[in-house]
This record gives sequence, C-alpha cells and structure tokens, in this order.
Amino acid sequence: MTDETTHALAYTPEDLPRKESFLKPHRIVLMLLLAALVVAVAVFMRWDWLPRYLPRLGSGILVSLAMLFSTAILGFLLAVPLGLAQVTGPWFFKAPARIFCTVIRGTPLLLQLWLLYYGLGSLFPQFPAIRQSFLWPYLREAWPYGVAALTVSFAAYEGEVMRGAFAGVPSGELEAARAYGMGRWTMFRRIWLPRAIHRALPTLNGETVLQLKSTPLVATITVVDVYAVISKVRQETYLTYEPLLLLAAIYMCLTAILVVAFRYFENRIPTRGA
Amino acid sequence: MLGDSFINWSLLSLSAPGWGGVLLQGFLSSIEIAVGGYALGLALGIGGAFGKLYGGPVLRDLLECYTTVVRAVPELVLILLLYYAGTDLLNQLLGAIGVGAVDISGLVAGIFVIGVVQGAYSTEVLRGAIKAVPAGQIEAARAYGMSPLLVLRRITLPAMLPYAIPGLANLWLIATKDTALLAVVGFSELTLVTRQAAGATKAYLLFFCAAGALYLALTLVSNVFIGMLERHARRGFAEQR
Amino acid sequence: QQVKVGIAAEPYPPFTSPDASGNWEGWEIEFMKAMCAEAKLDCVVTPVAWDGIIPALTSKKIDMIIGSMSITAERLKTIDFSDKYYNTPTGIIGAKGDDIKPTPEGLAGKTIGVQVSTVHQAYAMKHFAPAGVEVKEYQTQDEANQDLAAGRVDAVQADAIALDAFLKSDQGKQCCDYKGEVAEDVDVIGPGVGVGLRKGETELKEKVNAAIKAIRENGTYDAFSKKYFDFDIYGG
Amino acid sequence: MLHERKTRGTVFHGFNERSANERSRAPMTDAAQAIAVTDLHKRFGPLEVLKGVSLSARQGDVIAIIGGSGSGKSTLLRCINMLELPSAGQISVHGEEIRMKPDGHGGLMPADRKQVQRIRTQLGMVFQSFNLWQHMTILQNVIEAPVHVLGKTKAEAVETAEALLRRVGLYEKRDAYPAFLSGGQQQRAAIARALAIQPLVMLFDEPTSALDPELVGEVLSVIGDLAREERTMVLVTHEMKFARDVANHIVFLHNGVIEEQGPPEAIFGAPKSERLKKFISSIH
Amino acid sequence: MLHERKTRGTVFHGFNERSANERSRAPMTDAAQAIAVTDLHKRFGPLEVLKGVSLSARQGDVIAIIGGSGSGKSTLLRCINMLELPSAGQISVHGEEIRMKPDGHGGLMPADRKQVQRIRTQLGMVFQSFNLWQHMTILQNVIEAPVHVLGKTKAEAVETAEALLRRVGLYEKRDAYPAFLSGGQQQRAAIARALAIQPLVMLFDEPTSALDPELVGEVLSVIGDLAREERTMVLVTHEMKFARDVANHIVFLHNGVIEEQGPPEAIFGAPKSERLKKFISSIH
Ligand SMILES: Nc1ncnc2c1ncn2[C@@H]1O[C@H](COP(=O)(O)OP(=O)(O)OP(=O)(O)O)[C@@H](O)[C@H]1O
Ligand SMILES: Nc1ncnc2c1ncn2[C@@H]1O[C@H](COP(=O)(O)OP(=O)(O)OP(=O)(O)O)[C@@H](O)[C@H]1O
Ligand SMILES: [Mg+2]
Ligand SMILES: [Mg+2]
Repeated sequence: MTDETTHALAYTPEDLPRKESFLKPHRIVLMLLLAALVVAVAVFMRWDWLPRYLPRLGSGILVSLAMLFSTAILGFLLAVPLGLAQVTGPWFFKAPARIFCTVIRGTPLLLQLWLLYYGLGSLFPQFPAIRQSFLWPYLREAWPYGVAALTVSFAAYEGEVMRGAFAGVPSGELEAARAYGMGRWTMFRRIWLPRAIHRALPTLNGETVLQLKSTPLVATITVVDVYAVISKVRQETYLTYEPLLLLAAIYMCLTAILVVAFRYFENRIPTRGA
Repeated sequence: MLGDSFINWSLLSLSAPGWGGVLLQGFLSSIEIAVGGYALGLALGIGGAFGKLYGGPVLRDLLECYTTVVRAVPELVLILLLYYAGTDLLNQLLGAIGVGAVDISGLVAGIFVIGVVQGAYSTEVLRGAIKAVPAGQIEAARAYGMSPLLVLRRITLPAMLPYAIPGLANLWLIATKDTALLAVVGFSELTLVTRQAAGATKAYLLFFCAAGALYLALTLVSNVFIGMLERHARRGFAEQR
Repeated sequence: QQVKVGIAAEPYPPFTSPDASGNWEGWEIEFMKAMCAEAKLDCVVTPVAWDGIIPALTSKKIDMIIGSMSITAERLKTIDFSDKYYNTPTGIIGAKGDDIKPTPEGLAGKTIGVQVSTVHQAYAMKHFAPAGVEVKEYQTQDEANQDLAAGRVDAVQADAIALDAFLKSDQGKQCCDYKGEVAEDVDVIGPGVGVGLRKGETELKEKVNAAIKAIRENGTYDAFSKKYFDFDIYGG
Repeated sequence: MLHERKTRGTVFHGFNERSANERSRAPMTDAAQAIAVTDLHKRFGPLEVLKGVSLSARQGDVIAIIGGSGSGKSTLLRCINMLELPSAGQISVHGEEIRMKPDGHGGLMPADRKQVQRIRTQLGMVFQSFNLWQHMTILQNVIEAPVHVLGKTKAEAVETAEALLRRVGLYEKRDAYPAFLSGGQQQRAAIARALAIQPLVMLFDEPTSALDPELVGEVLSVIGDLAREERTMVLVTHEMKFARDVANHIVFLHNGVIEEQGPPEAIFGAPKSERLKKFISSIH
Repeated sequence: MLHERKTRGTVFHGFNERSANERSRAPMTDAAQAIAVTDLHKRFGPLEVLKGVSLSARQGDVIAIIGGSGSGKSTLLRCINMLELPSAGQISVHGEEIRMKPDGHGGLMPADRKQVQRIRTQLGMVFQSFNLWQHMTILQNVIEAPVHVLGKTKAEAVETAEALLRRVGLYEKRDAYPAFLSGGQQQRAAIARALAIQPLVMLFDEPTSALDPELVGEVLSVIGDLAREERTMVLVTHEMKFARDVANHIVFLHNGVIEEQGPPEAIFGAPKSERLKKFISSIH
C-alpha cells in the first residue's frame, strides 16, 4: 500500500486540526450543534448500564492496547527482514518473502485469524507431544493466535513499506558510506537500516492506526478486548445503539491519542526530505 | 483424522454433498457487495472530494467529520453500527420523506455499509489526487478561457487519474477484503459460508484455505487489470517516476 | 404477508444447519414451515448473527426469531415471545475420562464454554462463575464445541439435544461424553423455547400461538419431530 | 514623466514619448490599443505588491517588463488576464474594459465571468513552467482551447495546430506526451498552444527561466520571430540582451511601481534612476 | 608527451614536465606519490568509457580534470576509490597497489575487500549531490566514519569534527539535520565529513554543479583554502576560472582518453589540441 492510501484509510497527524481554526463562526455553530447532539444522546438514550461495565471496559481497553502494541512491535521486527529480503536477498529469500506479503495482503485478516485459531488450533491437540509440552497452556488460550495473526498481517503490510524504504535510500548515501571505507555490515547497521527506518517512519503512523482498527477482530476468537466487552453489553442489555456509539467514541479517543503521540515524536525526529 | 481434514477434496466438489457450490455462491455475493460498495463509495468519494476542496465551510467541516470518524473507527465497528443503526435510520428517513419504509435486503445493506466506509476513503484518495494536479495545469486552462466546468471535465479529472488510480486500486482490494467483515453480522458472503461449511464438516483447514485461495485469486486477477489501467492512465507520465 | 424469520447464521444441529447446497434444514426449519403453513404466513428464512439477533428484530431486519431462543424474564423486557414450542433440559459435556460433574463444585477450577446470549451463559454466570469456574463465551455453539474438542475448554454447557448431536458426530464421538444435566433454575432457564416477536405485534403473536396449538393438535408436530427425536421434545 | 515616478501611481503612455524607436507607429486609436492597465493595485493580505501601475500597449508593441525578484512583474502579468484578481484599478483589452465589482473583502472580482473567459481567449499566456497538460499529447494540447473554448471543428483546429507546430519546429513531436520532451521543446509547444487561440496579445512570464542554459536559445529564437512579425507581446524576462533586441519598449518595475520606462536604448544605454542603474549593473 | 596523446593509452607524468608552475615540488619518490593510475580501462557493457587513462598525483598536487559531458571524468574519479570497478589497469594509492583479480566477466574485482576499505579511508570523496546521511545531524555525519571505520573514540572524533565544522563555517549548524541546510551548507558539511577521515587525497566530483549559482562561491572558497594549504586534491569541475586559480595541473579528458594536460597557463592560455580549443571556447 502506498503512503497516500494508508493516509486515506487511517487518521494521521497531518489531519489534526490547528488550534486557531476552531474560532471561525460557522465552526462555533457546528460545535454547539454537536454539543447539543451529545447532550441529547446522553439524556435521551439509556446509559444506566455504564457504571456496571466500567471496570470491564477499562480492562478491555487495556487488552486492545496490549494487542496493538505487541503486534505492531513484533510485526515491525519481522517487517525489516521481509523488506530487506525483497530488496537484496537471493531468490530463495526473495521469493518466499514476496509470496508471504502477497498472500497475507491478498486475503482478509478475519479469515487468517479463523484459519489460525479454528484451523491450526484444532490440529494441535491431536499431537500428544504438543499437548504435553510447556507451550500447551499458551496454545490453549486465544490471545496467542490473535497476536500471531495481527503480527503477521502487520509484518506483511509494513514489509512492503520497508521494501520501499530500503530501495528508496538514495544510492548516493550508500556510496558515500562505501567511499569512506565502511564494510558491508557497518554500512547496513549504521546507514542503510537506520535511514530506511527513518524513511518509513511517516508511514508508520498510518499503519499503526490501521492496526488499531484491526484489533477488534480478535474478539471473534474469544479474546476479551474492548469490542468484546461492548458486545457483551449489547447482549445483556439488548440495546442496539448506545453501546456501539460508545465503542466508536472509545476508538476515536484511542486513535486521537495515538495520533497526538505520533505528532509529538514526529516533531522530535525530523523526517523532512526523507 | 489429520488426513481427513487435509485430503478430503470431495468436500469441495461443486454439487452437494460437496460444499464448492455454496462457497462459490458466497464468493459471488462477496464480489457483488464489493462491486456495489466500491461503486457507491466512489460516487460518495467524488462528491466528497469536490465538496472538501471547493465546497462551503459548513459542507467542508461536515465532510471532515465524516472522513475523520470513518478513518478513526474500526471497520468492524462501523459495519455493526451502519448495519443496525444505519439501515434503521435510512428506513426512518425514507419513511419521513413519505416513500415508506422499504425492505432493505441483506445485499443492499451490505453494499450500503461497505459503500459508506469506502466513500470516506475514496474522498481522501480523490482529494489527494486532485490536489496533486499541478496548479499550473489548471491555471493554464483558465488562462485560455475555459469555464470552471470545462476545466473540471477536460483537465482536472483526466489529469488527476494517474494520481488517483493507485489509491483507488488499493481501495478496491480493501473493499473485497472488507466484505469478510459482514460475516460478523451474519451476512452470507464467502467468509461466513466458509465457516458454516467448516463447522458442518469440521474440515476447518481445508475450507479456510480454499476461501483464502479464492480471495487471493480475486486480488491477483484484480492486480492484472489494475496494472493495465495504470499503464494506460500513466502513459503521459512514464518518465517521471 | 411476507414474514422474515430470523435464524442464527451458524450451524446449530439438529435444529438449524445449512446443508451442502446452502439450504437450511433441521427440526426448527420443519417446525417453521409447518407453523407458517398453518398460520398462512409467507415465511422466508433469514440468517442473522446470533449475537445481533434481538437488535435485528427490534430494528425490523427480521420479523420473528425461530432460533431455539428460551423465553426468559430478561428477554421479555425487550421482546415478546409466543407460547413455547419445545423444551429440553440443559446438560454439560466434557472430555472423555475427565472427572467433571455438572455442579459448581464439580467444575471448580475448570473452564466451561457457553454460547453468548443464551440461557446457558446466564446460568453459568450465575451458578458456576462464583464457584471459581472460568466461563468462556463463544459467538456460536459450534465454536464452543470446537474448542472443547481442541482442549481449550474443559466442558461445554448447552441444550442437551444440541450437545447430543455433537456427541454423535465423528469429532464428538472421539473426544467427549455427556456429564449430566445441570440443576433446575426456572428463573434463568425459563419455561422453554418460544418464537421471538416484536413487542406490540399482538396480531402476529396470536396467529403464531394458534398455529403452534393447531400443529400440536393435528399431529403435524409429532410427525416431523419423529424424524429427529425418539422422545417428546415438547416437554412437560 | 520623471516627476511622476516619485508618485505612487506611475502612469505610462509609452507611445507618447517614444520616438527614437526603429518601429514606426500609427497614432493611438482605441482599436489599436491592445492592452490598457490603469492604476492597478494588488495586495496579498498585508503585502501590497502592485502600488498603482499603469501601462498600455498598442497593436504591434513588444513590451518587456524587467525588474528584480519580487518586484511584482509576474503579478502584473497575471492581473492582466485576471489569473490574479486586482485589488483596485482598471484593465481593458482591445478597448473593452473588464467589468469588476467589489468582492466584499476590499478587493475586486469579475462582474461577469463570461466576459473574463472571452477576454482571456484574446490573451495567449505562456508560463515559466510551461504548464502543458500532461495527459494530452502535444497536438491535443494545442487543439484543446480552439476546439473546446472557441468551438472550432477538430479538423480545422488540427490544421492550424499542425501549421503552428511546424513553425515552432515540433511537427514531428505532435503525438508525443509533454513528459517526453525537453524543456525547450515543451516551452515551444506551450507557445504554439498559446498562438492557437489566435490571441490579440501574447503574454510571456519568464519563458526561459525554467530552462537549462543550452535550451534557452531555441525558445528565444521562436519568440524573436514572433516579435519581428509585429505580434503584440508583453514579456517578463531576465534576459536583458534579448529584451533589448526584441522589445520596442522596456518597463522597469521596482517594488510595485514603474521606476522607469522607455525605449531599450534609453533604458540600457542611459538609465536615469539610481535603482535602474544598480539593477542593470547587477545583471551584467 | 604530445605524440602519446594519439595512442589509446595516454600516460601522464605531470611532475616530469611541469616546471613553469608556481609551486616548487620535491623530486618524485614513491612515498610522495599520492595516486598513480596506469592504463585504466572501464567498460559499461558495450560502451568503453575509459580507454586507457594514466595519471598520477604527488603529495600536494591539485589536479583538475576537465572535459565535456560524458567524457568519463566522473567514472575516472570513481574508479580511483573503486566505487566503479575498472575493467583493466592498475591503481595505487600512496604507493600501495590495489590488488585486483578477474571477476569472470571480463572485468576486475578487488582481491581483498579489506584492503579496498582501508585504502578508501585515505581518499576523501566529495560528491556532486553531497550525499549526506539524512538521518544524522551534521556532527553525526562528520564523526560517523572516524568512529565506526577508523575506530576513534567518540570524544576524539567530536573534537576533530567540531574543529572541521568551524573551519567550513558550520559550527552553529552542527546539530541540524542536512535537510534543513542550504545546498552550499550541505556541500561544506560534506567536505568536512570527507576531511574528518584525514585522507591523503581529497577527491571532488563537480562539487558545485548541483548548487544554485549564489551558493557556488561559498563552497569554492572552502576548496580554494584547502588547495592553498597544499592538500592533495583531484577535482572534476566545470568552473574553469576556479580550476585555473587553484589547480597546478589540468587534465583534459575527451572520449575516455586524456587529450591534453599541463599547467593551467598552458591549457587555458595556449591549448594545442583542436578539441581543447573548441572546449575552452564553448565554455566561455
Ligand atoms: N499568491 C500570493 N500570495 C502571497 N504573496 C504573493 C503571491 N504571489 C506573489 N506574492 C508576493 O508578491 C511579490 C511579488 O511577486 P511576483 O511573483 O510578482 O514577483 P516577480 O517580480 O515576478 O519576481 P520573480 O522575478 O522572482 O518572478 C513577492 O513578494 C511574492 O512573495
Ligand atoms: N553505471 C553506468 N552504466 C552505464 N553507463 C554509464 C554508467 N555510468 C556512466 N555511464 C556512461 O559513461 C559515460 C561517461 O560518464 P561520466 O559520468 O563519467 O561522464 P562525465 O564526464 O562525468 O560527464 P558529466 O560532466 O555529465 O558528469 C557516459 O556516456 C555515461 O552514460
Ligand atoms: Mg515572476
Ligand atoms: Mg560527472
């Protein structure tokens, strides 16, 4: 996926409104209308269930965030070799990396998740060796499958980004490294890799927000994230709209926090001209 | 047991007792929804992009809210929200206009849901593409006396295509994959029928892999067409990138 | 008059499950056909995600629910029910050889799987969870069974008939067996399974009730039930 | 004129004072007046870029506007065909005044869009960065405005276009896309495109400054040919030697006012204002 | 020497014939020989870009390579530090010959990578497009090679680097990222980076041709200073006046052979070859 598409799919720091722009008259009217809407929603809809579920919502949010960060970090670590293999690897690295990225990016995450959990997961217990191994307590849980699926998906998408980033490091900068006597490994470690990551950083924002948007899928394999908690609310209260509205609001807040955090980091690591 | 779940290909045969036919049926409805949703999204996107670029301040802000919400909230949540609340609202709206509540079929609901989500995405893609058209090109058109509408038709739209096609192509691939999320609301598209088939036969791996192959085939075939389209649209640009 | 009958979009044998040509079949489908024929309703099967089936009803995506939905006080707050059309006990299954009793003490420290938004879930939460049983919730019954076979839960609580169907399948035969019925609790489990309807649609409700009564009386009910069960599913 | 230079609204009637020029010129009539700009002001927010500029060109005039960077040359040219809306002042083309009305923010806006569009077809603008339409071949670029603005038939437009392309030496490239042409070729195509609407006046905004030095010559020679045909032209340029050769009138803009103007010999040979002297010495 | 120019393998021993030069030079010894290139050939596929070039530079020499576009100047320079692998010929730096072996495709490859890496640290290359590492600040750019190639301590490297940055006038910008500097500043930073490895010879490949005209001066003045310090340099340049001022030897490359060479006065004042005459007249 190109940077622009990621941007079109995910709210990113460039979209953050500027402060002074709120003060235009029509905005004030719109904001008043919005406030009225929020008040109406708060007053006329049923929210009496909320206090009961607050603790569970909190832990659900934590689970969602844990899913997000663990998979984004693991996925990124995988993405680096995936990108590198596609740019310079010999064919026996290049081809599998390409195929991996194509297959993962070409199939729905939901399907991958179910394939891992119900498909692969149901094979494991048939091997007594696995059942007796120390891994079994983890394989019994749902979250390892969620982490695996989300990691693989992030790695595939970010792997493409890293491929572009590695390939896009100006050859002159690598040549300069060679010209000053760097060996291949030093050049990779000191110039190529950091420079590629530096180039990939702006895209990382968008990809991370996209990853956040993928996390609720793990609820379909019994991981109790915030989405699952809200599903439970819906089932227990038989309310159609209120829980979903709250859920949307929660995700918007999470996205906003992520985006603000990213903007903070972006300002610290200048990527202009990257 | 292991062998069964892997090798029992007869489960995929097209006529009962094989589930192949059902799978293909689900695949077809996935494609139907993807096509419909994508087209609706494109229509919304064209309107949205022009509204965002040239519309009044209120319209611009409303569109900004639309794209912000869609881009900040998971598709799964949006799909639930739109599937239950959206169609309900649509019905009430139609009722209010006096058309009377229409019977929204699952297909229409699916298209509507995917379309609204895609609409926000394509708004952003198209807006970016229009902005990428060098200002000078439009200025030149104005300088030769073209009316705004003519500029749009003859210059802006065709000139933005090369910038828009990669993004729009990605959106199409996303549309095909987002249809899978409709499984969560019980719509019989490929992913759900796959799960039904898997649940009924316990051949989970076989069916999930088969569905994956179908999705992948759709992606790969789409990529071929996208490549052709892109080459055509970029014919004047070949040297620049 | 066309009536969209919502059923759970997931296999729930022997009540509703899709066959290899994509048609839905099972005892409940036959019940629906008989009932609708009797009531002269033009019924269309509309599969809906189980966890959204009540919102689907209230938001008019469907007009009635025939999905093995037990009549409970909790649900009656939101929707209406016809008279019951069957009632079966609630049972527990577990892995073969596992020492599991269908009581809070017998399950302590174990994990039990239930389908969400079912009376079984409510029951497990009320009676088992306080006794230190981990209750794991699944979107569909099939998934719960699957995880039992995969060893990810120790027991599954559900409708005894649905469990029986699973135990008769290849997979069920290999892995699990029936551990017994749970203790009665009418408050939670309710008086049986009814047709779910929107509140206030009394005309439809009366038609349905009359039809259920009629097919019970004219023998249709027993005729199709015999194909599936060798006992009286209507219950006492 | 010199005393006027100090006032903000410098007035220029080139034809009144030019006499030493090689080109003989008929006495002014309205019809012969190709462009007349009167007391033009242009503000960008707080910045006043044009501070009352008046300028007129008769048919056959070749006027070169020179001046330092940021002096407002491009802005002046762009105001003439309303690509920039002036803040105050009048503009007439071929004796027809462009009607404008206040835009409510202290500036002006066209009172009649159709009039502006019509008048623009009498002005052939050539941009610094060519601005050829990238999605069209060279020929398509050239016939675009004749067909879709002037309503000519395609066959007719193609015929004219091919003649023009032959003239700028690009006939062979007519089916190429702009991206595949060198800068000099692109600029010549842009000139052909501007000529295709058979404009009364050609406007050039630094037509060679985006070109590599080797390519400048080919474009200047095409413009020089046009000048020798007595085509009315207003050109902004940094090529002083060229301006001196082709223009019959030079306008030196400084800080949004016309500092000095006159025939090329006077301007380059005997500059009066200090600023012009400095400018000329800095260029050489 | 002139007769040799006609053969393909032109040999140049600058120190033997230069006498009219302002700089006094010690008689040649191997140690004083900074660079020696012998009969260098370079093919890109079917295209033979260097057709047997020989060249040597003694310590303190400033050699300017001039020639038309595509004559092989950059290729020659890049072969010297093995950024391009020669197809045939020998290269020695400071008396040490770079060992090469056939690569099996009719060309050569280094026999010992480590040797090449070591020799490269004796050559400070400055590129046309700066090639500063964008993810590092200026200071980090400058200390990178000393720390990670030469193994100096960071403190030591920073000290040298700051001195160098002060010298090229960029001390204040040491913590800025390259993208935020002007081209001229970037090129000066690149020179500091090259100097930081304390190279025996500095190699410059058109160090100013990617710069806007206003910025050229600042870079040339830094290079001029280096030349006056008798730092050994080989520079490819299009700035003839500059070459004349700073170099003590000029090499005119044409079509992959050295057409003519000699002290600046001879080359610019009294060119012998027709091609050089044409080249010089085309430049001015
Ligand atoms: N759209 C604009 N918004 C704000 N300021 C502008 C705009 N266009 C031009 N300016 C300012 O107006 C001044 C004059 O600009 P103009 O382009 O007319 O100068 P110029 O004489 O053409 O200079 P150059 O030789 O560099 O092209 C400059 O200070 C410029 O920054
Ligand atoms: N990597 C390469 N592959 C193929 N051909 C090349 C390569 N590098 C250079 N050439 C060709 O070699 C010839 C000489 O190139 P070189 O860059 O050495 O010229 P130059 O004298 O530096 O010219 P300039 O003044 O334009 O920089 C050119 O014809 C060029 O196209
Ligand atoms: Mg300008
Ligand atoms: Mg070169």
